[in-house]
Amino acid sequence: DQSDAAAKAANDPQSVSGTVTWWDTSDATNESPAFKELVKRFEKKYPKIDVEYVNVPFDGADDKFKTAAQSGDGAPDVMRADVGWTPTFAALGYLQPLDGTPALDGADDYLPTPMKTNEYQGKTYGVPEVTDTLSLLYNKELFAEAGVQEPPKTWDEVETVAKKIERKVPGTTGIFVNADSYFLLPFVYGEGGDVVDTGSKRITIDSPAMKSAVETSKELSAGGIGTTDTSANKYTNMLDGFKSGDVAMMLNGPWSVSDILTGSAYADPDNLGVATVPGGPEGRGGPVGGHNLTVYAGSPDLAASYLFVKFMNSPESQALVAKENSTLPTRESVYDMPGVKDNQVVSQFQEPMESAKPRPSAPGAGDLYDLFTPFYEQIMGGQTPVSDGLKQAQRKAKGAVPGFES
Amino acid sequence: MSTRSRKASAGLHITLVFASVIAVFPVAWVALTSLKTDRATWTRPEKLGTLGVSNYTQVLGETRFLTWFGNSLVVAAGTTVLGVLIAASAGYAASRMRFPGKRPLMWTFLVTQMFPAAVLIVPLYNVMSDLGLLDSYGGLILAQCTIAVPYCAWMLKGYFDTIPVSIDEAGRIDGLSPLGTFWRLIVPLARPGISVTVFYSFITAWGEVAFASVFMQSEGHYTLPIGMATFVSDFKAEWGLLTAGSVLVMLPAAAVFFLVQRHLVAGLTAGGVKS
Amino acid sequence: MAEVSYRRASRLYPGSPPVRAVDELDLTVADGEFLVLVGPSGSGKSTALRMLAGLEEVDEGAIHIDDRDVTDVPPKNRDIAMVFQSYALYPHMTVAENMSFALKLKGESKSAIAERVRHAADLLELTPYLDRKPKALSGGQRQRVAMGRAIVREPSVFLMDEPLSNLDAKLRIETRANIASLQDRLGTTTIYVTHDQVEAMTMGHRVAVLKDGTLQQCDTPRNLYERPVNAFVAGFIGSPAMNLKTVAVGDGGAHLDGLSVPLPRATLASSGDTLTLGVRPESLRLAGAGEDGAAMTVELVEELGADAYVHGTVRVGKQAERFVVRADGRTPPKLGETVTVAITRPEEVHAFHADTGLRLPTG
Amino acid sequence: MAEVSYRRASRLYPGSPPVRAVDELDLTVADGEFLVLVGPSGSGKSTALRMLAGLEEVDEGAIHIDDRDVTDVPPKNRDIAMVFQSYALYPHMTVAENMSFALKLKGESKSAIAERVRHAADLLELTPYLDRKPKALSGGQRQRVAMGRAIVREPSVFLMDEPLSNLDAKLRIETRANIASLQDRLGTTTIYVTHDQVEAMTMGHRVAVLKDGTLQQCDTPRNLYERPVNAFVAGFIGSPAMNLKTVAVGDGGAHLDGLSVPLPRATLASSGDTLTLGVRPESLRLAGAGEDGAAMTVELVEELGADAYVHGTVRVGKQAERFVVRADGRTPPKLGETVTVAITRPEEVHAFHADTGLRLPTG
Amino acid sequence: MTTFTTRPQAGVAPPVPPPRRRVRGLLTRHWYAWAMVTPVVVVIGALVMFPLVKGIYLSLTDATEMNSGRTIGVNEIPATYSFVGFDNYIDVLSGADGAFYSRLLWTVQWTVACVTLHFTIGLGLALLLNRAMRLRGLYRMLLILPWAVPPFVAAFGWRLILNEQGGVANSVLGLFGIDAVNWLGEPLAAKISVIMVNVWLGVPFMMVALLGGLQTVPKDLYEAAEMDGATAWQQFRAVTLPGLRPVSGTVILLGTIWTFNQFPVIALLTGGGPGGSTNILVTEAYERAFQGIRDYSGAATYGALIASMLVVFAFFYKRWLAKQSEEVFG
Ligand SMILES: Nc1ncnc2c1ncn2[C@@H]1O[C@H](COP(=O)(O)OP(=O)(O)OP(=O)(O)O)[C@@H](O)[C@H]1O
Ligand SMILES: Nc1ncnc2c1ncn2[C@@H]1O[C@H](COP(=O)(O)OP(=O)(O)OP(=O)(O)O)[C@@H](O)[C@H]1O
Ligand SMILES: [Mg+2]
Ligand SMILES: [Mg+2]
Repeated sequence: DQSDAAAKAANDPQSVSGTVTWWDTSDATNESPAFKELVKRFEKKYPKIDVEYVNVPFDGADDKFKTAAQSGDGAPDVMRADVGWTPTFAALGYLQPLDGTPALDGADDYLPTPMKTNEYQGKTYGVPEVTDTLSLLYNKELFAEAGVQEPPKTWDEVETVAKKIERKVPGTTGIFVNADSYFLLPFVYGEGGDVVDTGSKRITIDSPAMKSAVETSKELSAGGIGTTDTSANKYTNMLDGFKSGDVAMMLNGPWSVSDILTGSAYADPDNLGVATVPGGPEGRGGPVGGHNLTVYAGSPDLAASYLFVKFMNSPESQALVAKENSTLPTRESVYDMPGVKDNQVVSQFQEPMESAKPRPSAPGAGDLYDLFTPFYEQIMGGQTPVSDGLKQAQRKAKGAVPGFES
Repeated sequence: MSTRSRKASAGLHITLVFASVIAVFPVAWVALTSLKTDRATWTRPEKLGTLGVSNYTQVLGETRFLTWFGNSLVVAAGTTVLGVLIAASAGYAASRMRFPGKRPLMWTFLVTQMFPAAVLIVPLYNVMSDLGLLDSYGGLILAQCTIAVPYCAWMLKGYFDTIPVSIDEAGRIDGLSPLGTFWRLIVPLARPGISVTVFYSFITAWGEVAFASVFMQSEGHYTLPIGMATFVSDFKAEWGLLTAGSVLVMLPAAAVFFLVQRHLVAGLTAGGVKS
Repeated sequence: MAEVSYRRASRLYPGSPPVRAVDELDLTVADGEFLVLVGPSGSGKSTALRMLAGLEEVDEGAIHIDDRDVTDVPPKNRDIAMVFQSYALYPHMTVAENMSFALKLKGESKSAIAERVRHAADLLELTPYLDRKPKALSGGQRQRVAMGRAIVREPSVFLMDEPLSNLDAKLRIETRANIASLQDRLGTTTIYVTHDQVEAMTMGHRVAVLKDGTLQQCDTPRNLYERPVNAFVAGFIGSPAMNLKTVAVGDGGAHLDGLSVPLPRATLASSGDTLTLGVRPESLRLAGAGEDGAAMTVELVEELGADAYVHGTVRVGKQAERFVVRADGRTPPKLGETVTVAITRPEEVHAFHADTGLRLPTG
Repeated sequence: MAEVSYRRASRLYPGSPPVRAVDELDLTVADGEFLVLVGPSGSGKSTALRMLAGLEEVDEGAIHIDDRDVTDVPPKNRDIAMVFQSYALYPHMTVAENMSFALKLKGESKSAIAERVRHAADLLELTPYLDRKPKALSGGQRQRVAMGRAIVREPSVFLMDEPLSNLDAKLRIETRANIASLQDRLGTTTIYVTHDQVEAMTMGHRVAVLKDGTLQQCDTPRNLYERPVNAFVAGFIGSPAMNLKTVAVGDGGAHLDGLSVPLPRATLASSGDTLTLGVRPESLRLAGAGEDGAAMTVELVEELGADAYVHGTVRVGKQAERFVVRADGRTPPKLGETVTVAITRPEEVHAFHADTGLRLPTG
Repeated sequence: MTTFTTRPQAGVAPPVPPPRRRVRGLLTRHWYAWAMVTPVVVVIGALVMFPLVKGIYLSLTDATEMNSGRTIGVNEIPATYSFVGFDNYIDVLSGADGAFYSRLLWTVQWTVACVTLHFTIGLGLALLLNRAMRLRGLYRMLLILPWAVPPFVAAFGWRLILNEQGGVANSVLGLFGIDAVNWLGEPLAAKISVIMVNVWLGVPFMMVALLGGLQTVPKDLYEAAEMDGATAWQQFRAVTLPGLRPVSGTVILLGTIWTFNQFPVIALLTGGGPGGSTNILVTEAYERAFQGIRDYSGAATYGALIASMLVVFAFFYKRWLAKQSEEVFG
């Protein structure tokens, strides 16, 4: 019986024994070493607990987890879940509420926005492990060449800046608009909208806010200002363009920085400018991303799992990860710790992070992006008028978010 | 018999060279990429950057590539042996015997191929879990067999159909049981067909992703495609590792083909019967 | 070793209508007997053999070997060796392997196998080819391998489906003699299909004649030749075939141009206005000038060395009937010549009912 | 339509050592001639045919059709029809389709094709099977389809490889006659392989005898029978085979138990101490009591109806030699009996050189 | 020993064994065949049949991940979905849920194009490789290579090659003065691209399967056809094609089925894009099965629809084939 697992873990952690299987979805080559190091430390600290570390490819990990979770056989004890997956997992009953367990120790230290992605129907189902958000990344050198001092703060300014750059530095692209709907979110937030309205329980792809957001992004992808790409290579192409200095601005997250710095235009890392995403009439902000640590509700070793989560997300552990991987920690206190504070990526993204918007905690909402992307591509590719595309997407989304009408 | 004219021969070779180039080019491109040690040049066809084998040393030295490779080998070989064996015996029965249930069986093979795997995977997972086959070689081999066997059975039936029945009959008169006939006469005579199905089963199991990714849960049991998928994270692909791994992945497949293609020989049944 | 009996066994090949390839065959082959099966092409000989071998289903009736109902016994448990009409060699095995295969399966010792294969190869003049695959053999060599495969076995029943048809005369005669003496020595019950009249007449203890799947007659060669039960058998046995002509019945006998054949009263009574008269070419001769006989215009002379067969037409009633007459090979008549044909021995004339074809007594 | 000639053509099958299946064959078949090719199994008959058809490479020499060197001409441009020894029917086509295939390729009109197929099917008694696939036919029926496929074509050369070997005697004789008359009517140059002595002797304008790939003799049937160039041909032609015995040469002739054969001086001179004497069974007879002759112990009697062949041993010098004698079929001797064998016509005795086997003059 | 026997006349039939009716159990008669298929039946039956039947059942319900039964550790959450009859099918077939018919059209185009190209190119290469010539082994190895490449690797390779900017394909076109094509970003070009890549991937399989089939065509039939005056093409028609039929019938049938459901290649190469233009029917089943709250019934409905279309196709195809030759399907 595990009903007292929380108490046991809290009161007598050293007596807890068991095996914790952890599915880590981080980048196996670049990020996982830090986590493996933490696992080693955890096992040292709790000799009776074994950790089975499994690196699961991020792509498809949610399916793998859901399939295993529903059968009661083969699911891990602890799962590193994307912030978009967490509410879905929770709604399906796969996750153990962590309220009142050691896993939530020091919960008030977490940044509120990432933390919010763990809440579902009043309970907390995970703790944020790392976070990120979209920001405006720009090439300082090109800005200087075009005589632009400040990164733009609104989409209108983006347009002006981009035009100027394209004119002043022939052959460059002002801004690369990624035709992926996740990258549309800053535009949407700028219009004060979102893909769902949790208040009225409605999917709002066809809302006026979405419409003007899409129109804005489409405008920015026009010749003379910027470009877009609707192929499957869109992300890579955006990044490549930016890395080589052909593209002056793009929206991207902290995960891209290490890659960008290998680019020819960023031999001097200082050339990379990071700013909060530009805003629209209703404000500024990018979507919050990142990953949470969650505990499988069917875990036979809940106590050990709580302790594991607690350990992995302790300020020291987060600091280590942030330092090693240049990812953004989720505990406020960690930002001030040595090695984190002076990490360039962390500090560059701290400001955008502050204005990041939480994603709606409705199960299924996280997948509306995938659903909408094809329509967004059609619109950006000029095959479908904006309002038609939105209407079709809205229709398609019927039933995608349980309890929400479309 | 007139020898082929010079012109026809040249045409033949030109066609084959052209086809070979198309077949090889993308592979060669991947291989070239695997040798590029310069990240910036991976997506720049015109730039070579510096070439080297560091990607390979990294794949082999710093990842669990060899473990995955071993797993894939076990699973692919297991699938090939088990799949071809049971498919061949079913194909033989279907080709040579009349029995109630034959048509439904052949249809079932078809129908199993018609259903999108996505629909089947959750119930299949539950069946595997009930049988205690999750995260085991045996389970994955069985699952892969469900892909390989229907095709192999159909194909082998087709190949067996081309072997004169009177050769079986001679064997039965000489004292062979139906199984003996199958083993000692049909299998040797159907070598071209069996080679094809062996290769098919091997390659299919070798590159299969959907089942392997769901059924194999511990990293030590990953097959190559799954292991290599960890090189690709959400927003960043380790092209160097991926391509180097790919080249390494192709080698055993090519080796298997090299081994079995010798059996793609003509005229095995010539001289046996007059008709 | 084994007595074999077909008990009203039939085989119907599916089709519309189904082909009754073998129709209620009722035939017992005694232990150690050498039975020759003959019949026109497509009469069901191979099918009958294959039924006995267990390769063809028995749709009606049963087949027994030594009083054991083997109708549903698989071939390998029947201890039968068979020479297939289509050879059915194992293409992937050498000649030696083809021949030794059955013995290997029986678990005979290596040396015994080698010895028996060597011996069979000797008998069949296959020794130089033992290491070849079937596809590098000539037609006749393949057929001999098929034969060799059967004779190494020493089974309780031999089934041979035209095993010598592709061999040259010399080899055929030798092999025929070898088979006969082998069968004699081993006492193996044998059913032997052949189209060769000589083989049929010389090899078999009895000869069974099939037609359209039904057994016509099964008797010793001599009886078959001398007392065919019906016109079909009469015409089928003997080469060239018996001259069979439907003739009008007159007083006291049948009449045919210048020839008249006296017939018993009973025969005359049971036949109608006409009956079928049969005379073998060798029972006819070219008569000298002035002798009695039918006038025949020579149309074709087949010279065979010692003999010649003279084909020609004789006026029978209002129509011209073809006849074959055996003549001396050294003095054949010329084409177009008119010769006189006489019956050598009147007692060798056969009579058959014109409609049923059944034999009628001739005296 | 076409004259065919082999010009020292050879075919070597690869192997170690290579098999010289056809060895420097030099043979011309006149336009419209019907040439029968005979020889022991494996002597290269099929290979020779296949070379002419263009299916087998000509490793040495050349092949001409009508003075045109066709050695490298593909089969389809040679206007040759062939009956394969192995039939090679198209398994997926019905009998009718098998037969009409070549005509369709030639672009003949539908009605012409139907007419010719119908006619061929009639000739070969295949009409009831026109809609069947080969696999549902008996062996003989398949062979007839193979035959039919060739004869509908009316090509300039016919090649037939044992086309009748699986037919019953009656059908064979009919078909034989049909082929002969067809060939006669069309005047198509024909090469015909057979193992049937009767076919060889009756059908061919000339008969060519092959042995181990080399041509032994090519002549009219009668000459072949009466004046074989060597002991091989003598033994090969005629059934049962000629009695060939190597005997000691005495003064004035050869001696053999109670028989003595006078021989010309030249012959005696050119042979050594021994020569090979040949007497056909039909040149021997069972002599009455008191007549001169050799004493023979009867070992086997083959009864064929009209005739019987009596096999037995005669003491020749110190050893027993087997002899075959033709006797009357109605009064055959008994097994074990001792009979006296006499030569019917002394002029029919042949002599051959004991070593080279070449013919020596006898009179 | 019997005396000769003629066929008994009616009425005077001698005593014969009573007409045996085959009352043996089916088991004794067919146990061998059944024994030989048992392993397959067990594997397929246990692993596929149950899921398949379950899938068909689910398509008649409104099951989703939310209302299906789940076992979570020791807790069983019972299923709460209900039977809805053919509602799901009506939804889809009425076109109400969006792109069913347009996607069906593209799926058919895709399938026909791919299978046709697979077969013709595969057969062509197999015929070439079936001839005796120098370097045959090498050609075989090279031509087979695409098959040895795991699809995900191949797709990434092709994505590099087909990229609009910096892709080799466009660089090569540039050499010939042809404008760059947006291979993956423009709907029509993307359709051509996925077909091209799928053909590249699939031809070797066809080639090898047909090469295997070619080995079984008896050589003497070619000889007979040559004697009959058939040109190379006519021999191909009259001998090769019918001889290949047992094999080609199967590969075309299975190839069609596979291609119809060949989502992975598309997913890996274009992700179904741009704008969903390369998505085939089965994508829908995947999306429903894997996106968000899994829609089991919706996925199963699509699965069942796809399967039933393929069953219909297979039925007619087999009938057509059977008409061509009875040998193929016994
Ligand atoms: N592919 C081959 N490789 C080697 N030897 C062969 C091959 N085909 C035939 N032979 C040999 O060549 C010789 C001549 O064969 P061929 O088929 O011409 O004989 P044949 O006179 O037709 O005999 P048969 O009367 O038995 O049909 C035979 O000894 C045979 O064994
Ligand atoms: N598979 C089949 N389907 C339908 N009919 C068949 C089949 N096999 C044989 N037959 C028919 O059955 C009859 C008997 O065939 P069988 O092979 O026994 O003849 P056979 O006496 O051996 O003739 P042959 O001397 O020509 O070999 C033939 O008329 C043949 O056409
Ligand atoms: Mg037969
Ligand atoms: Mg031959």
